[in-house]
Amino acid sequence: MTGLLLALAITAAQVLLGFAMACAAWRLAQGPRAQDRVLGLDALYVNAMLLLLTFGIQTGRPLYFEAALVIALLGFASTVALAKFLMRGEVIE
Amino acid sequence: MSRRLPHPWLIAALVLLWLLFNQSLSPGHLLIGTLVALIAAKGLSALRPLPLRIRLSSAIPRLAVIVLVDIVRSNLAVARIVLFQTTRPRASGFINLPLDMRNRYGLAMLAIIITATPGTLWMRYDPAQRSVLIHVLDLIDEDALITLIKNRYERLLMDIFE
Amino acid sequence: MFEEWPLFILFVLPFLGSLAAAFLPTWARNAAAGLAGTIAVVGLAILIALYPSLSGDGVVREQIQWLPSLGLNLQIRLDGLAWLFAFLILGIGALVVLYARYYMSPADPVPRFFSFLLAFMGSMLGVVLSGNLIQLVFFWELTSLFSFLLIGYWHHNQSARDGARIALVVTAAGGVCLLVGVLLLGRIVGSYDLDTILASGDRIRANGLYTPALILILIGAFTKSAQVPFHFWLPHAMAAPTPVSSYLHSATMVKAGIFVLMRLWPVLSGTDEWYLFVTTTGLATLLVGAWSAIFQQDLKGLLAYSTISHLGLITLLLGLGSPLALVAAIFHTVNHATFKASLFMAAGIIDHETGTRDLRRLSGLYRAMPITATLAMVAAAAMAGVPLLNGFLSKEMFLAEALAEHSGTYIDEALPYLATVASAFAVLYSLRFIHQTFFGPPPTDLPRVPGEAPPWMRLPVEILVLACLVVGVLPTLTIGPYLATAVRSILGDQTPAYSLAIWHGFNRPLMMSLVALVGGTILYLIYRKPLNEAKSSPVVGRLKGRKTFEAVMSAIVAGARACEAVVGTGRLQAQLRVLLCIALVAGGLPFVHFGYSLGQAPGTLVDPAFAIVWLIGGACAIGAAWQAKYHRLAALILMSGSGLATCITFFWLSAPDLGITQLLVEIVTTVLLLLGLRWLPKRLPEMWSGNRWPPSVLLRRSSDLAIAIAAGLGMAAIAYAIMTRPPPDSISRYFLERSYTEAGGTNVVNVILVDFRGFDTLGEITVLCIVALTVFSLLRRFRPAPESVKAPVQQRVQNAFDDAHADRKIGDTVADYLAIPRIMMEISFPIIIVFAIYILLRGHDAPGGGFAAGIAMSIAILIQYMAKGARQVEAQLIIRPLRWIGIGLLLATVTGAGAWLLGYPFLSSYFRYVDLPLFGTIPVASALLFDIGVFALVVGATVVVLIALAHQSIRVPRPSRPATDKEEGA
Amino acid sequence: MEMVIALAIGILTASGVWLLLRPRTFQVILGLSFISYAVNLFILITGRLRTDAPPIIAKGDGVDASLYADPLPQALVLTAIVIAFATTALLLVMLLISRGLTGTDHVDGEDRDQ
Amino acid sequence: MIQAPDLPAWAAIIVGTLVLLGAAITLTGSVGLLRLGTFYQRAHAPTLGTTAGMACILVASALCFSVLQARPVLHEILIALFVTATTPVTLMLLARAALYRDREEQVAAEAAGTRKKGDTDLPA
Amino acid sequence: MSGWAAHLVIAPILLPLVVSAAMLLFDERRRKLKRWMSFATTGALLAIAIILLRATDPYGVAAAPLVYLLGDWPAPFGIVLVVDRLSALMLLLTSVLGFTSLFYSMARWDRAGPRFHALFLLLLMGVNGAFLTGDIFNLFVFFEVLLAASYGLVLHGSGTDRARAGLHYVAINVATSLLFLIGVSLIYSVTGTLNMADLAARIPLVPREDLMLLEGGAAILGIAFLVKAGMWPLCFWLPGTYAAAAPPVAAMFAILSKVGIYVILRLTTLLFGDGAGRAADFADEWMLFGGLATILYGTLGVLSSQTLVRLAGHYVLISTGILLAALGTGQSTVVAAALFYLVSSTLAVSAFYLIIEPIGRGGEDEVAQAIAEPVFEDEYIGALEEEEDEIGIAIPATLAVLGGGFIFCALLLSGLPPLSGFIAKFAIIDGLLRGDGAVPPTVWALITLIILSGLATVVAMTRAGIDLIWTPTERPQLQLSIVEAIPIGILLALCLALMVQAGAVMEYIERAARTLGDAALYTSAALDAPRAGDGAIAP
Repeated sequence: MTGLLLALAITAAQVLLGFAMACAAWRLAQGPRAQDRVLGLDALYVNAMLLLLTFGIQTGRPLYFEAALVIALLGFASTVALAKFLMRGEVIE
Repeated sequence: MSRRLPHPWLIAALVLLWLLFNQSLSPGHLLIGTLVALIAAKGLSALRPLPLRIRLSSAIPRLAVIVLVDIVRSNLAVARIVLFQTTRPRASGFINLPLDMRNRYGLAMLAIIITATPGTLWMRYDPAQRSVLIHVLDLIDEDALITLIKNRYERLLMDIFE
Repeated sequence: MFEEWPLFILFVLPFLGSLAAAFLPTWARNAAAGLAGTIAVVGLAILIALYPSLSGDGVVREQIQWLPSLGLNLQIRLDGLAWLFAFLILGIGALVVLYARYYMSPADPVPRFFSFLLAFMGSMLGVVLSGNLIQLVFFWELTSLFSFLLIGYWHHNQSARDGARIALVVTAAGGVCLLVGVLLLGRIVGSYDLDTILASGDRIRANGLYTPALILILIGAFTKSAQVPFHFWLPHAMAAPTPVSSYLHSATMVKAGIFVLMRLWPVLSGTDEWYLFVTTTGLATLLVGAWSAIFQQDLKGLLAYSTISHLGLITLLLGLGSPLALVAAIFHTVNHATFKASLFMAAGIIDHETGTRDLRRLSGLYRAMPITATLAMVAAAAMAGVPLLNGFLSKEMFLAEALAEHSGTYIDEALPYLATVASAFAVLYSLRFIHQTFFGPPPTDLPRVPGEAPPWMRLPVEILVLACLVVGVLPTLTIGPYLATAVRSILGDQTPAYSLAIWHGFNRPLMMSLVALVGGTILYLIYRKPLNEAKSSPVVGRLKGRKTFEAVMSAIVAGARACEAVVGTGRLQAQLRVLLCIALVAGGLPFVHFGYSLGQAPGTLVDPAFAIVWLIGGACAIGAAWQAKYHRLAALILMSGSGLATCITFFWLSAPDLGITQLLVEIVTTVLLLLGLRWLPKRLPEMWSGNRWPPSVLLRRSSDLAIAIAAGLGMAAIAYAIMTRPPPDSISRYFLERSYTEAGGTNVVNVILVDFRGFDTLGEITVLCIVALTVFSLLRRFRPAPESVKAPVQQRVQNAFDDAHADRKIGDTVADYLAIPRIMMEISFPIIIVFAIYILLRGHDAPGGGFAAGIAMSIAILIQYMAKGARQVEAQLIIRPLRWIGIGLLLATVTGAGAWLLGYPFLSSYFRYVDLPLFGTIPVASALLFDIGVFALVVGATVVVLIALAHQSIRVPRPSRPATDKEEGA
Repeated sequence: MEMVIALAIGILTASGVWLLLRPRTFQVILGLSFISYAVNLFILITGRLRTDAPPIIAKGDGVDASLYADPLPQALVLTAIVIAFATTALLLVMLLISRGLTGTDHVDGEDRDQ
Repeated sequence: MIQAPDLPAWAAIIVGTLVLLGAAITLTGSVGLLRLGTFYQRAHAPTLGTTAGMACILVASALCFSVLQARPVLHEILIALFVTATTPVTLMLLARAALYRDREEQVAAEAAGTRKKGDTDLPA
Repeated sequence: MSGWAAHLVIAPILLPLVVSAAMLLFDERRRKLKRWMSFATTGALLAIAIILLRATDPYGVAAAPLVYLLGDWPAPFGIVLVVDRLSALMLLLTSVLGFTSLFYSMARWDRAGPRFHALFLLLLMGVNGAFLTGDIFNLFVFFEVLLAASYGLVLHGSGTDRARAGLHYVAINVATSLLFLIGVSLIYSVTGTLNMADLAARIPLVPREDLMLLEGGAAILGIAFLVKAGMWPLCFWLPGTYAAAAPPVAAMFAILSKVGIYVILRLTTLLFGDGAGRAADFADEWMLFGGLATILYGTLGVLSSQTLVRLAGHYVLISTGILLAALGTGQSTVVAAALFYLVSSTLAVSAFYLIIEPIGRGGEDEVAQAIAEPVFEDEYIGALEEEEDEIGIAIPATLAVLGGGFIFCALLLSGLPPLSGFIAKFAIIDGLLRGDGAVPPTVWALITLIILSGLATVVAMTRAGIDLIWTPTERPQLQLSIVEAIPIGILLALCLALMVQAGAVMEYIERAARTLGDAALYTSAALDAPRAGDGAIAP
């Protein structure tokens, strides 16, 4: 019984995170300025990371943790590059 | 910071990192972890980072608790703003925060704290004027906020890093 | 055996001589001429020595194995006809060599001339001595080639170049037709062997392919022997040095066509088609050539057209199809060769001595060069058909044949009259040639003062003219037996009775000859003056072969260009459109044919979160497609959105390795594209506002949209069809079952990558290595567009801001900007290194591996570059990425090759469980070393690519030179 | 679920193809990236849909292959990802060079049409 | 894909609650991304996800795996550390860039005389 | 073949790989060393190819292909390399072109940009791999290797034309590679295997309802190969790209389109050989009509080409068209002839690309400028100057040599006697006409087109040759160095040798065609190859 409840809760959480991603994606697609899009992308990455964590809980496999770790540790690189591009016109000076 | 063992703190942290990655405390991993940490530390020292001194004091746990509490509080505050304040334009705005702290690591820590706390956003640090520009989502009392940050965070951070 | 070796020597000697002459120094003209002459004389001697074995129906053969599987061997076959032609080729060749020795200027590179001449001689011999039709065509084309080189020998003259080109194109085209014709004969008979083909005449004539084969062979023969309407190349070939003309256009090149007609006469003749095509062509050529010759002002031009006319005569005779006509044709071929060769040589002497060949300027040369004049007159008389000369004899035979009944068509009716008219023309132009040149008032205003030619130069003419006389007077004693052998070799038992006597009585042919002689003389007397004014021959002159040829050629080229523009494109978009359409059609047809069907595999339930993820991914994809033109950055960010959705799918579909790798690649790709974005131009505002696109644009876009949708639907449909089917029995079962037991890894994907299919990985990292090298070397010479050379506008604004404030230095803004983030980015460096090593080492057992680790490592470096700028990082970190690449590649390869030492194939992994004191039992696999190689290479390659790009902004471009400006302006 | 993935592949392909046919080099490069996403997914699903069955086996003998997702397509995709990354980098540099030398970012190196 | 790990009831309830809570907080933050008016306001929103939202889910995950593997699984703390350390970097850089871009736009608008009265002044 | 010799099969791939990897460890200054390294490598490759050729063709024995199990995993699970007579022949051809092109490049082209030798060797590696591999996905990988190297080499020497053409080349080939992947994965989705021999065994067992996927995959795969081979209308990139490439590179590229042909030949005979029914006929029809269209297009292109390099590119199309159409007629009598033509035309085109450059050279020299004129200040140019004129003695009678070479090429390309081009075309037409039944109209069309294309080549080559060589101009004296002359001479001499030794060569090629036609031989050799050990070394 609790197993089913847990399953439902996780699924519901995934749906919520999915909506969160959708919000971020909306910002990403809509703009209006480039910085909004970058912000959207950053949020999208974070939400995706959380989604992957819930996958991990759901399956009981630690594999998804690695994926989340990658996003957490390295995901900021692309956002940094984008921000720097906006500020300086190029990524590496 | 001897030549033989640069950044002992760092190496210890990296070994810990390795062990956490591998979720193991086996002596083998300890060995490999040390090796890896040495390599990584060598990489860092090639970048010639600023020297880091951390004063171990009670400031660290205090700061941690304060920050945690503040984060939870401001989470709630921001959630409320997002969910319930629909139409009224919020009184958000910029404040200029003069700082006494000069240590870069301290500043970085402060930046993390301020940014990680929902509702405040670290925007620009001006070393010449020694001030930082902060955007605040729900700006009610500018001076109160400045004193709050200076008292609650900056002082503790200065304890730790300077 | 005795008879065969000489034949082979005869066959190869000219080619060897040609090769030898080609290597003689330019000044060695005596040596070259001597060599050529010796070869011709030796060949002649061999030929004469072989003659006895031809008596009766004798044929000498020699065969050398060459390409037996295709029925092609080097078959040398000497029979009477071949002997006669070979005699002409070698005999006149020897004389031409002698003549050329004195004719050619010492300033010319004469050895080359003789080299070509010898090669040509060899090719001609090859044609006549071929015992195999393909071989015949082979040498036939060689004659075209060498005649091209000979005609174009003075290639500094425009006319020589044009003449050579026309001759080559026409004769080579004809040769190709001949080849196809011969191939058809080969298909009918089943062999290309001449004897076999000659024996299957009836079979060939009865076959449905006979007519096409006949037409093709005739085209070949006619182009070579300058028959109407292909005759125009011959006059233009007169730009060649005169020895060439006298050789090629009297005895050899043009006679090759005649030779083929004679050779295949037993097989092809005797049908209505043969009669119709050959007779008509011959007749037309006879008349057109004679008529045109009358109006020529150039000595060699006159001779050229007369040659055409005589070739027409021979063709006509061959076309009549009767054995007697064949005899006449062979006889006339020999006669024509002798008198025409001598006439060309005489014309050459005149040209040589006076400096001009213009009939209008020449006059009264008899006084200056009496011997030459006499010789020329005798030869011209032979050409005109004056009795007691060889030309008369064969012409009488021709006239007799013209009178005989052949087919009962109108051609038969008209032939006697037309033959007489043509003969009269021949008299007319011969007379004009002689009279204008040698008689009349002394010449004035010639480029040179004329005198008698050196005796050695005259000698060949003398010999030939003597031959004309002797044959003319004593035909049966001289040419008779040889002619008989030649005729017998073609006709065999059907050889008719004929007589070579000078006097056959006062019969109709003689009457016709007399009419022609008298008529021609009278005509000359009447029209002497107006002929000198003629610019071109009336009526026929309108048919300007050369102009038509050039027009046809340029029409072909223009047509080709136009067609190419229609069926081809140089534009990338069009090419991609075509590619996609074809792929769609090709991929779609099987579905149309077999019907689209779904499988019965049970489906999986829709996961709502996953559906939302793809809602986002799809929206991002469409958004990116929409935005990419004007909002590149937006499109790039949107692409990352889709990429993220793809990564999540990988995780969700049980492919964690892929997910991690794709995530990392995603990050690097984004940075990479951003690095490139800096060098792209600012987007211009949209040209067509709103929805009012021009129709062409609308059409293009809607067709692109249709292709895109079709491709999308197609892929979706195929993917769906696959997913609904149960999986086949795949080889991957093996991998799963052996992965741990035989390769020591639990992450099967990684084991496949580094062990089962490690070779793929080796190739893949090689690709990465190549790309890195390419990028590195390309960017070494990167020349940015002028407007991108300056720093980006942001930097200029910010630097200006710093400059404007007294308390700031330039660069302070960026320093402040990065001051705090830099701390965190620096700290991340060792952490990411640890992480990279972690995923490298555990790759064999869990998701990760060399590639992912390498990318992670390069991201660590990349972050430092972003935090500090290239200069500062490179002052601190010494990264030699190319060396990393090399070491990585070597490590991977050497690990693979290590298996050789144990006698195993490349990449066999060494793997063992080892007990180590601190670690317990762990698997030690050589695959790990391989993976480390991959890691090193990936780090190196990624860093090279990123850093090479990043370096572009810190390089200082040179001021561009004026030349480059021009280049860019164009 | 199959339908979702099929549609995802379809949309990625369609967007990619549309971009591939555009006249600007940057669009082409994005288009190729999109198509390679689609192709990577496509290769993956040739091993059929398997959720929660990553091909990471337990140590020891007696592996039941039916419990795991097909590892081979995954390995192929990994190779394909690497190669796609490499070619993207190369194409990018190529387009920069072309842009620098011809002065335009049109795929044909000259602005024939807008 | 309805499935769940086999957890004891107490753990299941805690994990389920935490996961739901975390997801809800994250969603709230992302909704903020949609609803807030200016870029600077929106920049605050995702921090909900990177702090409380993430924390809840990480705790849930740690608990879940600790129970499953019957030993303390702590490596989730790494994610928390990394995210906390890297999010400020991106936000700082991005916010500063936005500030610059907005300033430039404002300058341009002032030059063109199209600047509206209501716009707030940005710090120099 | 046993012991160490057994590993020779993989040497054509590994040797260039290792040498080029080693070259990366030296920097640009060690140019002379790199030169010798790559020269020795190409020489060694030539020797290996000859040994392999002999090994696959023992006297009087119906030789099974040599099989090399990579990683000692049995087929169809691991990757196998398979050398039969055809692949050995292609290897030899590649090595010859590699040797001569590299030789030629040492005149000066290897200095026109950095890292030439490494890229060149890696190109050889890719081509050799494509000829050797017996695994369809591994084939993809080697295609990528050779393509990646060719991308770099196309732009070697830089310049606007190269950039423009290179961009098209890359874009189209990247798109094609994606098609390749789709095709491979479709085939895998139905058969569950990637090994070519295993595919041949499994394809007859594919249920009818899956045939749409299989054939769709095969068709898409075919398109990918046809793009590489250059079939109309997928070929528009080819002339421009080859024209833009530096001469030694273009000369090496002559083999690239033949890789496409080779793969098509290999896969159609293996997978869709006898008994495959509809699919085979279907493929044949596409190839036949596509080939005819390609010949036609190439002919138009040859006629309308303004420059010799473009002419050569269009000639490549003609040769592709002839090969495709000849193979597409499905007549077994023509396969050997087509292979002979493949060899001859490849050598000829390669020689032609090499000779075009010295003929057209003169006046403004873009490359020389590129060498002398670095774009950026920070470029290192020292190495380029130190050994100027080290090799490259001009040879006398340049005009005669060039003219002679040009004529040789013209004869080869147009298929006129006395060189191998004639034999090749004759053999094809003869093979086409050899059948017993009535000759179908398509075959007549093919014969006509072969003839017409030859004529068009004559016309165009005559025009161009006369203009370039015979017409006096103001430009400086033509120059040709020994280093340039020798490779051209080697290639032309080989064509001459092909003619003189046509019998022996043809016999070999016929044996190669027979082994090619015997799919069962290939399949059993590949699938039953013994492993070196009983599994990996046991623990």
